[in-house]
Amino acid sequence: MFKGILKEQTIQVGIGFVFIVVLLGTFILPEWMSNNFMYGLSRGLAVLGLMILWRTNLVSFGHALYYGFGAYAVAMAQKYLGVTDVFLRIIIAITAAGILGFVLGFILRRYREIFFAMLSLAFSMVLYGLLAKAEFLGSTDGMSISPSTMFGFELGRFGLFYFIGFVVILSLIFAHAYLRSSLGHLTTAIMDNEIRVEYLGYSVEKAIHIKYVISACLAGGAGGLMAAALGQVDPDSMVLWSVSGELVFVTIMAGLGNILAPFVGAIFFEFIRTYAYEFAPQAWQMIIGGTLLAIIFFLPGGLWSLFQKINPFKKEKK
Amino acid sequence: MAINEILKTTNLQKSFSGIIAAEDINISVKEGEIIGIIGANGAGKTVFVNMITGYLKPTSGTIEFKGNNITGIKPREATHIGVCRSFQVSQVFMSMTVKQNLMIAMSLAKKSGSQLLKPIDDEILSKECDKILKQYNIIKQKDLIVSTLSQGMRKLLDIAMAVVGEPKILLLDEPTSGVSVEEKFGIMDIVISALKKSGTTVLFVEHDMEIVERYVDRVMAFYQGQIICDAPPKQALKDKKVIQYVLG
Amino acid sequence: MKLINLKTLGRIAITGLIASVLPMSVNAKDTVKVGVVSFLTGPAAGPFGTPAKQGAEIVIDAINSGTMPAPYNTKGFAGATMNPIFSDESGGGTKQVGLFRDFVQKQNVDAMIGYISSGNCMAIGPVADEVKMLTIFSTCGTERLYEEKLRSHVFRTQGNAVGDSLAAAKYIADEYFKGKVSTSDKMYTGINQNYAWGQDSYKFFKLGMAQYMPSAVGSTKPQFPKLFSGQYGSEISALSLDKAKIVHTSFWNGDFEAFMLQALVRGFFQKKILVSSVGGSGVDSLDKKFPDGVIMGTRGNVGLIVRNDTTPLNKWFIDSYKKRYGAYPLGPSYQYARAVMLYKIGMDKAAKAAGKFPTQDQVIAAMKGVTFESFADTIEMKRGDGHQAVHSIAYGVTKYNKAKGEPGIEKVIKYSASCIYPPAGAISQKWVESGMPGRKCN
Amino acid sequence: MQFLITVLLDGLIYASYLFIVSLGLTITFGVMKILNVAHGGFFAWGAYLASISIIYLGDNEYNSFLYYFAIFLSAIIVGLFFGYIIERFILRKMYNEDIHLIVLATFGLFWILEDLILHVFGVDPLMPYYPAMELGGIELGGIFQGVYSLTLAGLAIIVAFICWYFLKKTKYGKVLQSVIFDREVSVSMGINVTKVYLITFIIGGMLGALGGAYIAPTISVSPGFAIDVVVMSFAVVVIGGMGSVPGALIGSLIVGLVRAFAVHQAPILELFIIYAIMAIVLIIKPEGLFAPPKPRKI
Repeated sequence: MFKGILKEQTIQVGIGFVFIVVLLGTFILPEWMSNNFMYGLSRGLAVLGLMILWRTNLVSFGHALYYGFGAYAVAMAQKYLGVTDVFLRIIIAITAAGILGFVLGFILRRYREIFFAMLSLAFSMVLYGLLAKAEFLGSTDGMSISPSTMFGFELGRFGLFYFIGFVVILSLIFAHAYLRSSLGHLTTAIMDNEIRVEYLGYSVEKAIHIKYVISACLAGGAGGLMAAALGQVDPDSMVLWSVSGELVFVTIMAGLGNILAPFVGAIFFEFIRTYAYEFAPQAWQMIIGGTLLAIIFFLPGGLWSLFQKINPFKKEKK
Repeated sequence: MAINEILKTTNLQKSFSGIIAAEDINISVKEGEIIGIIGANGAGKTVFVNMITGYLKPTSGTIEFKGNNITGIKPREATHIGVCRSFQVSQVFMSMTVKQNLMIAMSLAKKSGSQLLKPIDDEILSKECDKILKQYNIIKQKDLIVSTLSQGMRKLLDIAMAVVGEPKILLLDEPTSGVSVEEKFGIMDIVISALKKSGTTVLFVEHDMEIVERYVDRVMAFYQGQIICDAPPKQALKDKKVIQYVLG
Repeated sequence: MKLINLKTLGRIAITGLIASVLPMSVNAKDTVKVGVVSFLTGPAAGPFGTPAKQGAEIVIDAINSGTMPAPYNTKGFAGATMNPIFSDESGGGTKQVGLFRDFVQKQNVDAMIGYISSGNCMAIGPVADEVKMLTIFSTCGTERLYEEKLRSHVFRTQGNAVGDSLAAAKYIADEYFKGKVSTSDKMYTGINQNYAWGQDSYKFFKLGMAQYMPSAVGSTKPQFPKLFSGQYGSEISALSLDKAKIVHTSFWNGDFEAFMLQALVRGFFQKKILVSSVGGSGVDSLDKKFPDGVIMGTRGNVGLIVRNDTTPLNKWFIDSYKKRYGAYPLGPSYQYARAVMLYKIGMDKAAKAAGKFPTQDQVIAAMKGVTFESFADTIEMKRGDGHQAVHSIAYGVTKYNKAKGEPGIEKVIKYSASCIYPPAGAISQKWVESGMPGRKCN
Repeated sequence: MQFLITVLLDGLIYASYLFIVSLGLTITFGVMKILNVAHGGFFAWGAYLASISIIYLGDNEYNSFLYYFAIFLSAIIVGLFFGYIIERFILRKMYNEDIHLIVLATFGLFWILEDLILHVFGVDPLMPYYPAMELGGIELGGIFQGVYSLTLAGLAIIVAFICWYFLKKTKYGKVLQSVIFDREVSVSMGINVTKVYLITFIIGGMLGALGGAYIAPTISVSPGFAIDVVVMSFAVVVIGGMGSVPGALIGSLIVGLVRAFAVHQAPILELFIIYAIMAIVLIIKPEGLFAPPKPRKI
């Protein structure tokens, strides 16, 4: 599955990108900027998950379910088991989201289009309803996450940043291996023609289920990393429907063209948000909303399509 | 069960909210036979193909494949046991290239799942794929997006994708419709010779009687959901009812 | 490139780095940059965030110009002028944590002051310690902040919810329960916002009632609507159906006014006795419509309850506030002003001890455990290892003052800090459950 | 008994309010196949415009009849103004786009409408309680209910009736139904679908704004309060069947009653249960309980 993957240009560019971001963030740029990079890389994972789903024309308006579930899994593991190790945290977040995705996948894999979007929304709001009201889950306050450790030592902000970079690289490799495989292409095929896929002897639902679980794992990992990076989880900024909407927005803004796009888009989003919030605290939603409309109307391929125009590595198609 | 019998239907019937689309269909097909299915539009040919391949569930009656009851199985189960099909309107993956289409079909045809995890441009499979593309004479178009191809090319690709699954029985729904007259025999020569080599049983729906005469061992003529004639081509094409309801 | 060039480059870079880092901690400063966070948008802005900001502004301006009455009549904070940056607290804990980090790392503030919501305090507290930023919480009330963990860089000039709730329970026992016998009169329920503040407030009210009025019974169905939900039709119905006559609430912000109005329409106050621990700030906005007979606290000697107090500092505050903003200062105005005052005390004291402009650690050391005169009471930073304030808390009953044409309060009882807060080091819940040993009530 | 009456009344009041809000949403979806997140923006704008009008009228002690006039006028103005701008200049250019993109665009519009409120109406909560205060309370089943809130049920019935009459008995209603049933065929029949879309969107917006305007006197109108309304009305519409008017009615009743019951019996489940029902309906009957008929396309 991973044979020769490191030789692929997408992966080389991706690893280079992450290295540059991490180096910029830890050595050169001021800390607040590095925070934006860190959040961007983390959130980018969830966006990558959405992008993978979108390639089958499935758009989840409830992906914050997994994002929040991963984040809360980290919070719960800390509260009840005292887990602060960053490796365990990410594994817990991914596993928890993956299991949830696996279970819900049995239902969701039968749905398409607006029904898929709505059912995802409903599931995410069910979780929101629980978290916001249940005191032992922190209700609307959420919970704070203590700084991460690694093998018992405090990791620190930079350490966490490296770790996030590491996770992102692994995810890039995995996502690319998946998307370049026949199984990955199968989902494009499903978007084109479900009947034919069935007649080729493969279960469409199974292919979607696999994809859904991958997507859930990525979103869960994003939530876990975000929880560790922010030091706080709460339902309004992790699980509410508008968070899902934001994720979908970043996906569109980034463009579906390349697995690196989600990370570029997510980092870009963090910066718009920080600046909009600083310079126009009462208009930042308007700025984001306006950006969204502008992208839809004037840059349908997303930010990535800008890169493609100037991309020196662009592959020539015969 | 007759010797070598691969497909058998008994009193197969299908109705859509009261309207009967097929009834009393009783056929028996031997291994390796090549059968032409003829009939006017709406005679029930496609409904019949759809029932055999699991796209439609019969209202009543049974379908047996190699003695096993396969009535109402799902399309992908049909494919698994070796009942494959092509389509009247080619069902291919429009936004992908010709080669990717076939590569997906070939990866799925491999019995071990590991091929699915390999890159779609996997080297070993790629060579095999080129061979088949060459065989079907669409090698030049291999990197074109399918939606830019002509109907005839899509048709060939559609059939190729069904054939790589190495079916025991293959149902072709109007393999030459939309194909230019010059291409028709070329396509059929390619397809039938390949299938004959592998001993595949073929049922194909066809309007062109020249093709029927040239390639089939037996003809089944449909009229108003029923089989009105089941005989070798020479005999069938002279049948009164066939002339009146199908050819006339 | 030649090696020598690289070396030179490196040297320049290192020199620059040192130059840019060193002066910050050594030189005296003309200004201190402080982030002041309160609700500037949303339901909590009008009745809480805005008065809070205004209270802070008055005190900051007065200290900057040296015009505040004694003992705050010296100019500046360790001589430096405060440059406040006001910021919005809405959006939830996660967003606030992000903004807090921005304040520290991007704006390079010297201290952070404010935070109204307990949820935000719980989120910010650990981060403030992590990034080592002196933070003075002014308003939020959850006792978990210090009982979960001691905080090295976080101070709070406001007593926690324990005192508010215990004082409410004691007030009911002292005033309301005199001569009451029927069961429903002795039953109580509550409507509180479903987050740290509301949950803790009701928990300690219940614990307090069990201690002061063992015969009183708590309802099985207290209501916990979401913060800022603003619509309480079903909740009011549920409370109305409940036999309990006493209804405890720790509602604050727009939620309180919304609840009061919706309850008023439905004749709620003819049948129920409302006990409100923070409602003081909502009385003015409802003015004449505010019902009489609501048992009301203001979380200390601030706002409504000390309107007629004539200590010089309080009189100055009310006068200058009215002059500048045309209204009485509310509870949050006092609370934010108090937080600013503690910062001044800490800065001045540390500067004196060090003989130069103090470092953050020196300020923290100076602030730890101090006792200072606030407007109408004394604040003692005596809990949470000298980081958490205790003070007296007063309750009264609302009664419209027809003569003056403004809301008023009567039958005020003040409970001293030693009566309503656990001793230093004790865990509140255990302390109350074990009968509040060692408490001294006046 | 008392308990039952109270839960029923609470549920009905809440359901009436939900019905008015979600009716606009379901009509927009039925006709235009657009899930309009910006519906929440209409709701908020209606509430704000009505609030400042009512507060102005109340502070200056005008005739109380004018309150109701202000409420309806606010709804009409908001619906017309934003409905026209949004449909004409944004959505009309997108009808051929992917359905998800359209949802996303309305999401962006929602954000914009939300922030516009801050700039036009300020950040403080508004409490236009005059009409509710004036009508007072009435004892029903042993407890006081606000009379104004009860009139919500009346309004819901009137709105439902008008809607039914319009769809079933008028020529324009038949045109609308044919567009709902099959857009392409309607075009070929010479129906001006562009115009139908514009009018539908405006009416949908007015209904959303009416929901906000009418509920305003009983709540605290503050920035961001529409965010819960959006997803709640989504739930109603999905439960009832997207695009179905009777569905919106049933959906609101289910959500209203269940929520009221939860608040009384198990407050912790209040939010959870609404979305759980939404999920269950989607699982069992994805088209909703009252799915509008679909043309058979082959």
